[in-house]
Amino acid sequence: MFKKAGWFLFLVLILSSPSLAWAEDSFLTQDRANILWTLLAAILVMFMQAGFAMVEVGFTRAKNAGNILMKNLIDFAFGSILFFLLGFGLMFGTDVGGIVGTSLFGLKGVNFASGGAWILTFWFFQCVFCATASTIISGGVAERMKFPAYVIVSIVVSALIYPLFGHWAWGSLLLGDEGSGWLEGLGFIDFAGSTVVHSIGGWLALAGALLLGPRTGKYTPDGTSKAIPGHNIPLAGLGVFILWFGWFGFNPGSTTSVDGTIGYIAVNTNLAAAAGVIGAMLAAWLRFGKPDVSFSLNGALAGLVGITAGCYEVSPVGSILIGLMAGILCVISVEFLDKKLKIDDPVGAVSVHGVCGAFGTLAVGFFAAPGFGDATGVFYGGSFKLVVTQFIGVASGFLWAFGCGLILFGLLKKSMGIRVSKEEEIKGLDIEEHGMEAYPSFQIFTTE
Amino acid sequence: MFKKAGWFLFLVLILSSPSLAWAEDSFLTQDRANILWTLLAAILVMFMQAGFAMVEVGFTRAKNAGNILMKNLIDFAFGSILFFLLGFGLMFGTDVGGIVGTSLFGLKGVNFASGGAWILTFWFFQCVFCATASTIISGGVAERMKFPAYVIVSIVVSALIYPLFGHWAWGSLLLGDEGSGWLEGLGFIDFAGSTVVHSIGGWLALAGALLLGPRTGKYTPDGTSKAIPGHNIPLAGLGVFILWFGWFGFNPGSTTSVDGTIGYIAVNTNLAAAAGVIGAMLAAWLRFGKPDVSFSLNGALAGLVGITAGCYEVSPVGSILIGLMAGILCVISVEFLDKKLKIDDPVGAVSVHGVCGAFGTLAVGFFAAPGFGDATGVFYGGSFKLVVTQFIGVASGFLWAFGCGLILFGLLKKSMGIRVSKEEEIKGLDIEEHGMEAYPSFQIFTTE
Amino acid sequence: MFKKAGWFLFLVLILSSPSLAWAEDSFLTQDRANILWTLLAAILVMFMQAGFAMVEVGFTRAKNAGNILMKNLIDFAFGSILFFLLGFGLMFGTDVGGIVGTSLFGLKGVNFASGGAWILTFWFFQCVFCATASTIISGGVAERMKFPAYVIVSIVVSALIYPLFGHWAWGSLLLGDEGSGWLEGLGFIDFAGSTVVHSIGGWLALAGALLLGPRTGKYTPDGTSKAIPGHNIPLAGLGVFILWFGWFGFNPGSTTSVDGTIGYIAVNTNLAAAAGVIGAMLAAWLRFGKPDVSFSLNGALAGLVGITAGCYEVSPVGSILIGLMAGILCVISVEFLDKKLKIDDPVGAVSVHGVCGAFGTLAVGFFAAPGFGDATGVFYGGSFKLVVTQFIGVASGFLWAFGCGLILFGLLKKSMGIRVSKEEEIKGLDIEEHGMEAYPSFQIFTTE
Amino acid sequence: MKLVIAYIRPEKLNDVKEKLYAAKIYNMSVTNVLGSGRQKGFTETYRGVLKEVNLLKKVRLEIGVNEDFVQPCLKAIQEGAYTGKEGDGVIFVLEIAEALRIRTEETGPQAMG
Amino acid sequence: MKLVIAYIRPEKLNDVKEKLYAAKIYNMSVTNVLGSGRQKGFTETYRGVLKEVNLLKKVRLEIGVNEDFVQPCLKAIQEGAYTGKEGDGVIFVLEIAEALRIRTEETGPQAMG
Amino acid sequence: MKLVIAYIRPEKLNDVKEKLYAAKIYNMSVTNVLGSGRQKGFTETYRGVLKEVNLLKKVRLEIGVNEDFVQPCLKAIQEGAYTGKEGDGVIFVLEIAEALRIRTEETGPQAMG
Ligand SMILES: Nc1ncnc2c1ncn2[C@@H]1O[C@H](COP(=O)(O)OP(=O)(O)O)[C@@H](O)[C@H]1O
Ligand SMILES: Nc1ncnc2c1ncn2[C@@H]1O[C@H](COP(=O)(O)OP(=O)(O)O)[C@@H](O)[C@H]1O
Ligand SMILES: Nc1ncnc2c1ncn2[C@@H]1O[C@H](COP(=O)(O)OP(=O)(O)O)[C@@H](O)[C@H]1O
Repeated sequence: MFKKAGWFLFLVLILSSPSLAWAEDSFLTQDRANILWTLLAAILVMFMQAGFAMVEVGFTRAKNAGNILMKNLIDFAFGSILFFLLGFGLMFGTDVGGIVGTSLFGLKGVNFASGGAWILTFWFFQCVFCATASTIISGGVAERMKFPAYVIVSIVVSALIYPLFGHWAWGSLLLGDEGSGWLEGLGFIDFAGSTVVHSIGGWLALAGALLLGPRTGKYTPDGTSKAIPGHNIPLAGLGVFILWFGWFGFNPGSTTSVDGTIGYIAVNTNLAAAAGVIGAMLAAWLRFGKPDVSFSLNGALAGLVGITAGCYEVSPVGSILIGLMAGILCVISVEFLDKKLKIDDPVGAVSVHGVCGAFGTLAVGFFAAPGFGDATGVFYGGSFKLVVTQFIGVASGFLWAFGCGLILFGLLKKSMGIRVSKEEEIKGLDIEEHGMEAYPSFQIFTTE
Repeated sequence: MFKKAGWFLFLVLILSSPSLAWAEDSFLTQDRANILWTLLAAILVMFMQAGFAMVEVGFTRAKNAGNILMKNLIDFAFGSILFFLLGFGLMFGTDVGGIVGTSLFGLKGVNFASGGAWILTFWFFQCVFCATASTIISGGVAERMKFPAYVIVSIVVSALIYPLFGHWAWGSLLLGDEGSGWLEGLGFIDFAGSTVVHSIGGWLALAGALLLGPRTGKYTPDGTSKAIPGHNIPLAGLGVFILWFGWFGFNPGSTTSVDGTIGYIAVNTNLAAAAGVIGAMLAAWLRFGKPDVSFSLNGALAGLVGITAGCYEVSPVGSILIGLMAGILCVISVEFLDKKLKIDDPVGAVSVHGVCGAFGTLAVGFFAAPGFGDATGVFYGGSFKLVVTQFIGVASGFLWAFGCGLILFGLLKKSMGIRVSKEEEIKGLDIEEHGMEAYPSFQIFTTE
Repeated sequence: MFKKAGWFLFLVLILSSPSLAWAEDSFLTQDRANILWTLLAAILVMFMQAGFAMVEVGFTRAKNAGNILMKNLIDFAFGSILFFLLGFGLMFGTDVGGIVGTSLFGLKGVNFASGGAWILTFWFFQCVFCATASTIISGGVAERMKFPAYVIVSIVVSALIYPLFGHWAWGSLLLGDEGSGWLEGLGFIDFAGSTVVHSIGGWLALAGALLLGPRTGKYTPDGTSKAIPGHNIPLAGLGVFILWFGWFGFNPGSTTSVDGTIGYIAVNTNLAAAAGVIGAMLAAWLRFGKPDVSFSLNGALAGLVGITAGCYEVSPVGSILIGLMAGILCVISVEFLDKKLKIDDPVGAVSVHGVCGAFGTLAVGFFAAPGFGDATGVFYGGSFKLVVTQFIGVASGFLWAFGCGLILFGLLKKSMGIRVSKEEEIKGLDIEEHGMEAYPSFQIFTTE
Repeated sequence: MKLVIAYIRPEKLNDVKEKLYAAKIYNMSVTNVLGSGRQKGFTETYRGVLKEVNLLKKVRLEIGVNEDFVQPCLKAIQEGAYTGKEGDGVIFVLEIAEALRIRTEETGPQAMG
Repeated sequence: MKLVIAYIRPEKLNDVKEKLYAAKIYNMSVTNVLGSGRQKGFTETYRGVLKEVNLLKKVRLEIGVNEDFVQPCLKAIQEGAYTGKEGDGVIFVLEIAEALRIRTEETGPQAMG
Repeated sequence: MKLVIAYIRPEKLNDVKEKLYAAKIYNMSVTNVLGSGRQKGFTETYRGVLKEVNLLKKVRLEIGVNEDFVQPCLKAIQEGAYTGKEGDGVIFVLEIAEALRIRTEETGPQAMG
């Protein structure tokens, strides 16, 4: 431990005025700084797992709280291992045909002494991104999905579905041109993953929610939607704050290098989240007559998802506008999904991550501002080509994730079954699937 | 995303022994390091929003939990936008008369390419400070204030009240002499904001609590104070730990630069918090016969608020003493406010932030130690002049914030009204103001 | 505050292309970077206090939630002060006989201006480690121990028991050979404290649990173990995520310097935790028929504790194996302790921290991989000598901590008593010890 | 006037409510209870240790009705709560000596409705 | 001996308690219930979806009293719980056949007080 | 048929259950209540302010039994719940006019068991 501590003390004492001759050893190299920053950002993103867990626990019923928690835990556990063994190689390994990476499985061939320090740090950062994508799904399929089936979904998403799309958009990040995927070749911009991470997760959740069908009691026989309120709003609120916090690793961390850009990316991220709250709150207030707490919380996430693609490309004012629109969009989308499409998404995963992710990615084509990042959007006189490219990215993300989702959930439904029995659903998944209760001593009004 | 990742890998591989010729590119510049540190500190401070939310939720009743959460969320959302549009310019823009800043509104004129990287990072750090000040108020006015009125308070505080006082004490931080306010001109020391942030928030809460009057049932007709226990002490405890954690961004981050001082500032911060717990616990134990949990939790915050002004100026031993006194003071102040002044402050915001903030600011005049920071306190042979200056700062903070608070809450009371109806109060603000319940399925004993 | 902010702005504006002549001032020195990283890591570790508090609160009953919280708070408060006054000096001061440090009490003699910046930062990092060790105990003695007695235990552990063993294993970290303890002299490897921190805490908890006896109702008259479920699994889950998050300060931070190793240490830490979840979940699933949530949560901690000693020495694949085994071991150990030894450890502190800590320390002797860290384990052709040394460390840790624990708890039992009355235990420690309830308004089924 | 007390499965409350409404019985009070009866409870494990749960979560209904509503009320509950598996519960009918509606100060059968 | 059961508004519990104390009735047991009655419940929205809440939170009092305390007891509850708006609740009085105080083994009217 | 209602100390529920089982009484329903009685409550402080707690946490048992089980039932509860200190609680016995077991449609004394 602390292997060089004594030595540093020595350094501190001696080097009151370091001469240039010392410079090589006594200054922090930029690459070490990048490792430090990328690691810190990854740690922040890792903590988003806690945020997702709390949001999903809070927005669902007490009788399923243990199950939801377990799904989030398992996501991250299997996700880490699978992304190590398989996913990372598919995503960042040597490219074949712009479609798939083919090396670095289990980080094979990485020599720690030369270059490996960076690769391992980069792996960790990518791993927590992958875990984010797969944890989004658990919200959409909450309160009715069989645990073993969920474990398989989680494994397939971390090992295959996420990394493959990731390769198309971000494949070159580690090996440069050698790893480049087809989508980035077109000039697709998704800085921190509105599409790559959030939409992919959201569309998978959509496929799951669709094939599972709504929770018992969610729709009356004549199709009227009924509210099934979450059981613990303070925990959901905590979860949103944790996610907001972790997002400062997600977006600014996606530079994977320390320079001035990390500051304004954080500013953009924060302004969009704030505007998302306001947009969603006002939209809900106007539409339903009250400043709904759960929509306002979702609004923060909607703003954050919306700015994720463009945080490096847009101006602070642009971020406010994107966040505001994402917040409003989220309210509309939740209502549309619930009342028109009659798809039951207990925590709003499809709207927040899928829809706002797509919106945010498209918005880059319009809002990308000169003086920030590399692109110029339509609103600043840029060409429509970027919008088209962004649309191709969004559409291919939808087709890939929703398609894979239908196949995956469909196969599982045919084989082992994906939905718990009605009796189990009414009693709660905690008792039947895990043999426990989340709050064994509190009196819970079990019929609500 | 990861725009330079491939390139860094290359660097890592090539630069086994960087020659001096590479130094310009391959070492981290101090200004980038400062951006990195300031950003990280800001992220930590941002997370304090979650801490405040949990403390306030936990220390109030279940029927108002959603409302409190919402107030905290809205604080940060409106605070961010308003501080961007207005507050930052008033606080750090070109000074007029030592009273008010007049440029940088909406960060206008900031060119990202030259210098803007720093300004945006600095903005974010200041923004989360501003949000802290305004979120303090929600605790003092909890469980009885109308939500729309609160939104207006929150906006005015972030846009005007906080930034103006901030300008007086910290105006020069960005533009140097060009932005300097009158208070810092006197030599007022408030390193991280015992007065600027905490007292301002606390005194505003005092004005609000005063004009709102106590919660129904808080005082019997003959004036005896009755306890209205918070409904979820574990959440409050979590909130305190989160705040303690975030404070390591608040205090050490206020260097906004990376050097050795950040370490001892953290040490001082931690020792004061620890001593605050002990002080408050022992005070409560002696006075009321039991080691009260809620006072001990408040004690940590009292210690933290107390050391905030002087964390850069005092020694570790001084920090222990300041923390201990702040912890004791907090217990005395809570009792005094509650039983003598009969002001109902549900979470102790006035005592913890107002009173201990004032105490901590004054303490700098006595405890500032040679070898730490720049000043010398009375206890180390310094002149009383500093104490006087500190007192001027404390007093002007009180007059400003309490005065503005009285006017603001007073005007709102006259116009739209600030207090919910008695019926609504008894039923809970969640149902009436937001149409929801925080724990819809738990049986809650609604009469307590 | 922000003392150099204006100056930095200036720097940013001027230094578009820093010339070498500027290098001394304009680049971040490695020692400052180390201070920054060590401070950030310490902050993360500090946050583990919140994690422990939530895990322990969640895994015990509602009627003792305030008491548990209070114990965690007090641990950190007294721990910080005592480690400042006494512990740090015993641990890192000038060595006498390889047994005890004898200087630096109250950081006396540390001159902030020369070298003190590092020492203070290092102190903070060590302080939060010390607090971790002592907070482990509260879980094992939960729900039945007198609060005043616990305060004394907490003080003695932070001031004496932990620092002394710490000196033996890590004494040289600050002063080099001058501070070296006997155990590190043998070549004992415990990079971040599987033994020094976790096992020590775990064995102390074992002694406490043994001398206190099981909770009322834990064993039927014929010795059958009965389940006493924790009251709030979502909080426990949150706690585990917080600990996982904080561990990225614990392990990578133990480098106390910024270089490439921090990245792979984080990777190892994460993979072991993930594998721990999987190991524990599968073990519980096979053995008890259901994927138990509480075991899976413990599994994450088991994996983390297991990798702590070797995170710098083993490969990612080794980490997965260590984590997997630790997860399985934790399930076996919990069952063995509970059903065979009939020792009542409410949160599994002994198994997770004591047993998995010992396992992890021994595992270094086998798994230490060439290309990572300094040692070579038996599996890679290393000598058995290292295994023997590791065993000596583990055994001496057990003898020291368990022995001291028996004496300490024994003396307290004889003198002031350590166990609350049966009536108090049944009513809950919150009411009798602290005069409060954690959830005064929720209906709690008090007989469960 | 009679007080009908019924212990039913929580998941059947909605069905029972619908049947009662159909029978024009709108007034009732509902409580959470833990019950044991012929359905013997179950065992689960928590951290590998057996946990006997012999008090199961049930819902308790209290309905004050006038004489002519007693039979419809029993029928409605019986139909709504029936699953045929152990644990369906039981209904008791008690005599109410007096009744008073607080708002209207009506007493006797008047107060029921 | 009579068992008085009253369903009242939660926010009125304190007033009722005071009135009962004034009438020298100190013994009672209180439960949380959800009730439906003439007050038809309300609807709220959660995430834009209508949520019907037709079981409202009420508080249920049970008071075992001797004959001569029945009327004062009814009066006290009626006065304390009255608001005049729908939802004030109802009081039922049941006959107690037998009573036993556990600590003293007193039975009958003795056991009540 | 009788309905036995008992208010006991929460910590005594297990003892009472054991005694009841020994008396071959397995059916019961249990509720959390807050009660006040001869045991006058207690005061505690919260943040230095007095808090009167005069409603104490109790557990309420409801047991429907046939005539010949009434006395054994009372005895069992009395023995299990007794501590001799104030707050042990009280038992009421009410007449059940009619009973119906939902699953079996048994009525009257049959339905009890
Ligand atoms: N004699 C009784 N006294 C009080 N409550 C009873 C009685 N019998 C049944 N119950 C309540 O009804 C619930 C269901 O009873 P149970 O005997 O399991 O149903 P079934 O007769 O359908 O098997 C029990 O859990 C209990 O709450
Ligand atoms: N017949 C009844 N049986 C059981 N509970 C009743 C009955 N009537 C009223 N209640 C209880 O009293 C509460 C108030 O009744 P409600 O009819 O709304 O009052 P009001 O008569 O003042 O309008 C109900 O929510 C319910 O809990
Ligand atoms: N007359 C009564 N009506 C309703 N509940 C009662 C009555 N008397 C006692 N109780 C219940 O029994 C509990 C214990 O009663 P208490 O008078 O304190 O016991 P003891 O007679 O042993 O002192 C009370 O808290 C209350 O819940």
